[in-house]
Amino acid sequence: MRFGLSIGLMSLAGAAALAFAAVASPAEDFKAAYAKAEAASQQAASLKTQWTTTVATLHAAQDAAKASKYDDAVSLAHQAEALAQASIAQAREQASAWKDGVIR
Amino acid sequence: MASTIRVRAVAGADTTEVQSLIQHPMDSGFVKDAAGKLIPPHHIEVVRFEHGGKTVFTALWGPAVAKDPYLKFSFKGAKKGDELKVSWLDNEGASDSLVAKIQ
Amino acid sequence: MTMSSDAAGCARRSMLRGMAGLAGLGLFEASRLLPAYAADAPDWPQAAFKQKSEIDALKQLYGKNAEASDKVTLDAPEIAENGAVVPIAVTSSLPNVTAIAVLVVENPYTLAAAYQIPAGTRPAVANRLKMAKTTKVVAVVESDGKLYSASRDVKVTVGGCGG
Amino acid sequence: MLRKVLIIGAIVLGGAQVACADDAVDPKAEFKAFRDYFVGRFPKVPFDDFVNGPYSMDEGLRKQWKDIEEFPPYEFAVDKGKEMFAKPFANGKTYADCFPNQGIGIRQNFPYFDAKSGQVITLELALNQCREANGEKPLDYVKDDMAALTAYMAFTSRGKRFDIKIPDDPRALAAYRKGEEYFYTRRGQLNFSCASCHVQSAGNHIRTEVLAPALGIMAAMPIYRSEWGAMGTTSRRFTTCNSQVRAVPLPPQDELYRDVEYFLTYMGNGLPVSGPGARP
Repeated sequence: MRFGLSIGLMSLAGAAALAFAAVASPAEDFKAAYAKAEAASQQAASLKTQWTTTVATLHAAQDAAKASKYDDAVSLAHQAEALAQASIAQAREQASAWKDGVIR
Repeated sequence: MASTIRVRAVAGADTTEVQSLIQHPMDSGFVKDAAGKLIPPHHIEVVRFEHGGKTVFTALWGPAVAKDPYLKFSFKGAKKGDELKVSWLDNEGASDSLVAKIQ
Repeated sequence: MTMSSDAAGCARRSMLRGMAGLAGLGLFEASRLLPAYAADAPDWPQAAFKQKSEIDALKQLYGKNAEASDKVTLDAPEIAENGAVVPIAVTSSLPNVTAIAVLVVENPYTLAAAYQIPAGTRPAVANRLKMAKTTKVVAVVESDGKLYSASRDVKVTVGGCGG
Repeated sequence: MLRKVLIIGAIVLGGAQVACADDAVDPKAEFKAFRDYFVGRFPKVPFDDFVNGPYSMDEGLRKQWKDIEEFPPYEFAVDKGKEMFAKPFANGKTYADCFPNQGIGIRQNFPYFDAKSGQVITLELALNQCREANGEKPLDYVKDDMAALTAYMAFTSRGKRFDIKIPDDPRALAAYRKGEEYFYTRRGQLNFSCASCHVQSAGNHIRTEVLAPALGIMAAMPIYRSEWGAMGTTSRRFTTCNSQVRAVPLPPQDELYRDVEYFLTYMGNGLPVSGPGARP
């Protein structure tokens, strides 16, 4: 009985979470997208390959979220992540490619 | 305090060539600061050069004169060792003056 | 390297000393310096410096208009390296020159600088001006009471009015 | 925006090539190749004129520069630096006590590799180390006082030829190599290296500006830039170069920046000190 109740509560909670996700997901979506973008940005910074545009786009994403414009905020977070990933790819490629430019 | 004015006055055969540089922001009134606020106009309006008690050159400047303004002109009648007096006054009432020896 | 200097903000801080100095020089009326806030210099032609066209500025400054003359030489770069500092020089072979003015036609205010040339001073001046954009620069010389001018287009891509 | 990002990413990856360069560090050979490259590419520019950057490449700019040099705006900085240099610290010592030859006429020997700390010491770093050793607070690296001090020290060294040494010390060679790598590494969203502008595009116009050749580019530091309306140090130039290509700059005097300065100044060995300079 007790067991059954807790299962029942769990499924209730699950249903509530689903309902919450369906209704209030933009904020959660933003949080997730922003966390991914920030992680990529931090990796770029640690590789000393951070782009100013990544930083600016992250800020813009936060500002949009503060203004409750979650669609914009999520899209900006995705952009920031893409920028950070591109800068990381740049650093990886340049780790050896820089030698091609050396005057010899 | 050190002067805001630098002068080089060199006597030649016929004329004395004067060059001066004045330390002044010459804010035009059209530039914004870091916070996005317009920096009010702050510029020198009058620069006067005097030799032997007589004004030999007067500059009247608006806000379009460049920062740390430069001037070059030449005049007759001075010789090496003479004094040249330079003074300026800006739109906020600030001013400075200097007496330089002609070389 | 004639004098030494301790830079920034000198202009403001030298105010009091400068006022005393000017009173001594007798260059400006002391009464004009008494107000604690900004006051234009007594002989500064404020109206002329507020005009937006070449003709109006000259009218305010000299009460007349100028005619082009090859006896006025305007030395200005074809392309300014930076609109914030454009070296411009004016000379003239005209007789009895009493004034020289430099105008930057499409600056917010057209008149940039006006110089008074007493007898014994050569009709020549070099200065550095700010230019907001590509425009015509006009040099005006007053000779025997008449105005003569020369002009030149100066290309500016890095403006002197940006923040 | 996203599409643009991905395109840039594609360019970055697409541009990847298999590294085939020789990994041995040979500063002497690289120095000669670097110099020959610029001298060969700009045969009309007298060698010593490379220190004048864009003004060695364009007549119109050169005339404006000559006009400005008649009474250059950096004179205020030189005078201020001279005063600062002479003024004793609270403990009675002066900057002169920290440097060989009392700090006069020594700009051409900076930066140098310090065997004791195993680091590259630039003039800016040495000045702040001097201050701190004498109980004074370090100065901001990018402008004002630091620019004034370095302007004065460069001024007393004008005409002396750069003589940067790379001692036979693996740490010095590593610093040189890291500086070289930084110089040639593409960075920022614009995907530019220092070399993209100052080697490949040297002498080309960006709007009205002419890109200075990398050879001799350190000789005029510090500089009064009309664009800044003020003086700036080598630190300021490096950080603004980074921002211009949309890369987040390193902290001023970061080890990597000092290594770049070491590499670049070494490449200009034999050229005269021309600083402080005036630039657009």
